[in-house]
Amino acid sequence: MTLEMFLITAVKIGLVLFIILTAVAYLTYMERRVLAFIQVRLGPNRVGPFGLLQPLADGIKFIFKEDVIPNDVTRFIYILAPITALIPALMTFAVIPFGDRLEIFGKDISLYVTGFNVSLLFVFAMTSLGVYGIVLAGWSSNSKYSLFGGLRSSAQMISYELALSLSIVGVLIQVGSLDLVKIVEAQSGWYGMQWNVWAFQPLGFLLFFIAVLAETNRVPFDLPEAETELVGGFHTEYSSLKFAMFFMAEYAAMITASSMATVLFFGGWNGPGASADTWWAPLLGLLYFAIKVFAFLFVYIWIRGTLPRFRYDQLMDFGWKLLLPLAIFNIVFTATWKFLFHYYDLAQYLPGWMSGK
Amino acid sequence: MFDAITNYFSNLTPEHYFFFLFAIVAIASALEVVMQRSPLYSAVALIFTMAALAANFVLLKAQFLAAIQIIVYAGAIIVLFVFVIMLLNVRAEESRLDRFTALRWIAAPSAIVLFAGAFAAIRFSNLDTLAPSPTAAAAGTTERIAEVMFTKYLLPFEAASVLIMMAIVGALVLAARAKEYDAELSGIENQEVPPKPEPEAQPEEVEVS
Amino acid sequence: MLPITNFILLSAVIFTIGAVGVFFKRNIITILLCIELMLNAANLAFVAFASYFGDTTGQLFVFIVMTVAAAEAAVGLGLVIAIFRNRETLNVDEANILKL
Amino acid sequence: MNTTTLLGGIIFAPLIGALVLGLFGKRMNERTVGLIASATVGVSFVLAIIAFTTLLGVAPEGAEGIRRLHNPLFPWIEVGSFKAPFDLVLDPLSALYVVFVTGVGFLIHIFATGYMHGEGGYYRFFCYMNLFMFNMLVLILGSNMLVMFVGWEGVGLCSYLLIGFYFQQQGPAFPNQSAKKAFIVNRIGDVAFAIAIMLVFMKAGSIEFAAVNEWARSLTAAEPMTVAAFGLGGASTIALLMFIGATGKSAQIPLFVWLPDAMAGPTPVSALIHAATMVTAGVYMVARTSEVFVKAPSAMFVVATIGALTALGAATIGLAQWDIKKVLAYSTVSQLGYMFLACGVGAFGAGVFHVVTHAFFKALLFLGSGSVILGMHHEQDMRKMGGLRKFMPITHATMAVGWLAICGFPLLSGFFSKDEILYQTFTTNAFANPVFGKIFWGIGALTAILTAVYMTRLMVLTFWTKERWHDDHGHDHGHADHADDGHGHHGLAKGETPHESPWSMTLPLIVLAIAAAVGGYVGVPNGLGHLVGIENSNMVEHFLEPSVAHVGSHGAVAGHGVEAAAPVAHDATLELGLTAFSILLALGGIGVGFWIFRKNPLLKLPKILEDKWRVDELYEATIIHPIRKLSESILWKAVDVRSIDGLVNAVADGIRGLGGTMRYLQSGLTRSYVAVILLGAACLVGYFLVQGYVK
Repeated sequence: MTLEMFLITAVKIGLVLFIILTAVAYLTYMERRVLAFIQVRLGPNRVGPFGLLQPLADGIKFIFKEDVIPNDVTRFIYILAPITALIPALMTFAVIPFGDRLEIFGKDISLYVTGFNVSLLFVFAMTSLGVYGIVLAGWSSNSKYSLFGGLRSSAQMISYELALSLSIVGVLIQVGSLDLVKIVEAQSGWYGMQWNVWAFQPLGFLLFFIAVLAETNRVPFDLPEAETELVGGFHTEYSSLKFAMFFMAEYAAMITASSMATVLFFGGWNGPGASADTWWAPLLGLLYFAIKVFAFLFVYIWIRGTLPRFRYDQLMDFGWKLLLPLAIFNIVFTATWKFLFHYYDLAQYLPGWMSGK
Repeated sequence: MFDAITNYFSNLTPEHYFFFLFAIVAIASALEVVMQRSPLYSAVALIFTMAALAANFVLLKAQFLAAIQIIVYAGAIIVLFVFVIMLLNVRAEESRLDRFTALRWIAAPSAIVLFAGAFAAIRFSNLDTLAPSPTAAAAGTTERIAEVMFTKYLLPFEAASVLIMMAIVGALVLAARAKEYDAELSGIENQEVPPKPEPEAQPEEVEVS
Repeated sequence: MLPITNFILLSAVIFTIGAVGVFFKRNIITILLCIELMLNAANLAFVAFASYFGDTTGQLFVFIVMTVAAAEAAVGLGLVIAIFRNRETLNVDEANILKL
Repeated sequence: MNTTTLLGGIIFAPLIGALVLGLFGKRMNERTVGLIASATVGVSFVLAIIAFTTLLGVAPEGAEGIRRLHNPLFPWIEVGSFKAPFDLVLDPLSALYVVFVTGVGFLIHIFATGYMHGEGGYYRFFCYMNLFMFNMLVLILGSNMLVMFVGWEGVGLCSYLLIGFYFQQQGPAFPNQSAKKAFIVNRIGDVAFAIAIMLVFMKAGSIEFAAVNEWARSLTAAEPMTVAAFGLGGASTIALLMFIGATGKSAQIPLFVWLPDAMAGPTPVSALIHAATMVTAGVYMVARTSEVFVKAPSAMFVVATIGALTALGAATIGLAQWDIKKVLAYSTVSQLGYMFLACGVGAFGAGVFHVVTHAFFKALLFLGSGSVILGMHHEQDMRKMGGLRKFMPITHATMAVGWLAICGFPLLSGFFSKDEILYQTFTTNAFANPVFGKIFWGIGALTAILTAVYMTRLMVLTFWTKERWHDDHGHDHGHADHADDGHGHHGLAKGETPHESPWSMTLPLIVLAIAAAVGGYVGVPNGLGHLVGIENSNMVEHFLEPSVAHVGSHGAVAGHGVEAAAPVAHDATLELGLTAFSILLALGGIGVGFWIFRKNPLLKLPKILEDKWRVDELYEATIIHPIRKLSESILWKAVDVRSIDGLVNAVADGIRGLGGTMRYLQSGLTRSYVAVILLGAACLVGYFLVQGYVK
């Protein structure tokens, strides 16, 4: 590892963190504005032009509020919890491929922090750690609302993590790699017809998206923080910067989920002209990636503005009795499909764009 | 003396530093697992042990297992523990008098003998001369593990899946039986089932304003 | 390059800590956690040997061990809940009658 | 080896049909069920035709010059040197079988859509039928004995399910009893077959048919033709064991008793399984491993003897039966005897050819009888039929073709195959003494006359004499004796007349009638062909030549197939003379049948014939009853209760006693257990350390 590589990586880490944190901040703004639009309100529009400086104001408020630590909390874990929530959420961005390789000053620089052959598993490992933040917060607060929020959260996340993992197995069978970069590269060509969502994982995508909604605790699966039932759920006792960390973790998780949906099902940075042999093509790819992620984030907010919350037993039934069997069916279906192609080589009878040859 | 130490440190590669870092984290958190009185602290400490071991797996070029280690152990098993701890709301170990102090006099020496034996076995072995295999990275890929798992070790794999199945059934039975036992403990099953009481007259609806 | 003894020694240390924990702790949950610790120590040894011999078999064993650990956690915690419901305690010394 | 994926398609099409019908059939209407069932078999048939034509274009390979298509599916069982891959192989023998099985099966499926109309469990019936087709095709196409065994057991299972299709009926001779009987009798044969497979693996080192035949060919000389040859564990023993398996599946003496009872199933089942396809599996197996049989003349003699006796015995029983399906059932047994006779004298090609022609005309006759039964509102007693020609013209015409074919009427299919068998039997030199061949020929000729007589009787009673539908006669035999098709009411009510069946039933009849009429022209005996100026007119045998062994009239005893493949001069005069004689036999038999039954249709024949030579009673007295007594008095009361239970109880008591003392170790204190474990571990480590130090 030369010093140069070290520096480049450090700059990339800094840049990604900066962009993500900014994106998180403006995601809150976007959520409030879009929700307001859906509910025929105005939303924040006073601070700066169109209220664009609102996130900044929120940030300043969070930092300077009094940091209250209740008396009966388990102190160490109480402080540890928000950190545990935020760090894994940010760490996932280490492997998400935002774009292709770019040539700057004669150097070949990849538009992602790092990539290795099991990067998809890394993302899953990190997201699976995210539950601890919530669980520990719920337990250490020594408050029944927090405890219930934490309990619900752990049960919900364990349940939906199965469906989540199984829903992407179809993609893995098709692509044959756990490397996110390879998964994106496998979806290039044929003007988007090679995106996994059409070819042939529509069910997988649907399951993935629903499971991801549950994993990020978003409406209609936001039971861990159901404010009408549990005051605020696991973060009832948190305030100031610690609360902000939970907030950031949740929104970072949303961006992660949207990025993963883009990478796994919607071709990542692929798009018209993004694979051209020009210097700006990777930047165009970056733009496509951003647009796709943005679209998913919009859908998130849209769903929040539209759907009511599940009941707890409905949530469990839905996860175990519908999503899981469907995900298994999807795997069997994909495996059979792949086997038939492999064994009988059905592909030779199909037009080229369908077989990907 | 001083030269020996500088020599030693100058021979160290980044791998050494990473190993020592993670080894210290692993041992410290493992000690923490044992020494904490509260099960939740133990569980949290265990997560750190797992993470440190996963890092060691990466040093050993077993990236797939490292990821699986985090997903399965940290992401599923320990979560289950934490969930149960929360469900039962266990705070700290009761500090009641230990009734079986005598047992310590057997176990403590045994543990020391155990470790001493293991240490001696490692010390007197010729493991030090074992050179790292050049194919280590190839042996740890997902493809290779899958290939071995679904061909040569298909039977153990199937046996493991049967084991998981039995565990599921066992856990279900335990959970379902709990009610029955409750009933048994409260002596309901030995009694005649009392006739259902006539539904009492509903109290008048109270006006809620 | 690191000699393999480093990893094996680390494994032995963690294993001993786990074994001691299984014996000295009285809380069933902690005991289960200590068992996980021992299993993990074994895993480390497996992976170390697999890596130094360039053989995948050791890694596969780790996989199986994880399966066993998962099964053990499921059944063990089911038992914990059952014991707690009937005994109101998690002390192993209290749970000394076969009949719950 | 030519690899293809066609064969997989052939077997899986009906399997998919069976799965779909089994899982979702309950919610489908009859049309859909019938369509799926017939279409999947139709697909198989088309694929079989394609595979057949592909096979013709394949270059012969190996020393034997066998054309083969190979379709490996998956490795199945591999233990040490024992390998049983789930592979499919198409060679001339299996190609012929596949084509006629799928073809006849397809027609019968279509027939059944009409016949089973309105029955409960319609989808269940077709699910079983498709499953049967799958298993039969696995049996035929399997490349090794174990895969064949899978199909073998599979068809047995489907046969059981279908015989017992009307399982709701209760009684001593009702479908579920018949089904059990078929299943159990077949098991006896299957055990022998399984032992044969093991023995083959021991001797030949492989259970692939190609390898087994290779091994048999490599045996230098045939084993001597003595009884002692069976005890040697060589070719004779293997051949005999396999033949026992075949007697079970193909209803030969002594295991033939299940087939007539199997008529309790619906008629299409009788046509498909118990006449055309499954029961010929035994012949198929013998032909498949013919090289082994060729090396075991004593086993060949047993095969020929059993075949001839079965043919004759069943024909005599068939003379006296009243139930139309029973007559056909005994006729089937008799014809199967013919096929085994052919195999026994070394004319495997002729035997297989007879299987094919028999499949056509017997399926036709059974379907025709089904049509009659349906037209008579589920009446099977011929005493209550008669004069049906007017009411069921198509059925009558097609059945007449089948009748003439089975009688061996000149220029119809049965004539060619039967004539070939008789000729080959007469001239065989498979046995040390040529007199045996002449004796077998005599039995065969007698059977041919009897066949013509009882088939004529069937036609006369059913179609030509005066109407007897409303006669009270014939009820004296009671209902229990006669398996009806699951309807409380059967027979025609007063004033009703029989009616012709719908097109879905008559169409298969017509197609089969054409096949039964002209199907024989692919195998015109060489002598006759020579007469009209065509050389080597026996195309079937020529086609099969590489894949079955040759002995008897074509070559020296135990001659290699290669040698036999060379053209052999025929004794044309002898062959034509025998042909003329068999024409005489057929016409004579038909004439006798007319002469006797025209005037006196309800003529009573000796009671012992009507009672099927009392074989069932004999088995009851000599085998079943003693076994039952033995089980009760010795196995149950002495062995089970006294010895086994006593032993088990003693063990239990001992353990209880031991546990009583040992339980004091179980303190229930988890940590004391842990301490003991830890101590044990420490001791182990210490032991190994000390041991290492000592070294």
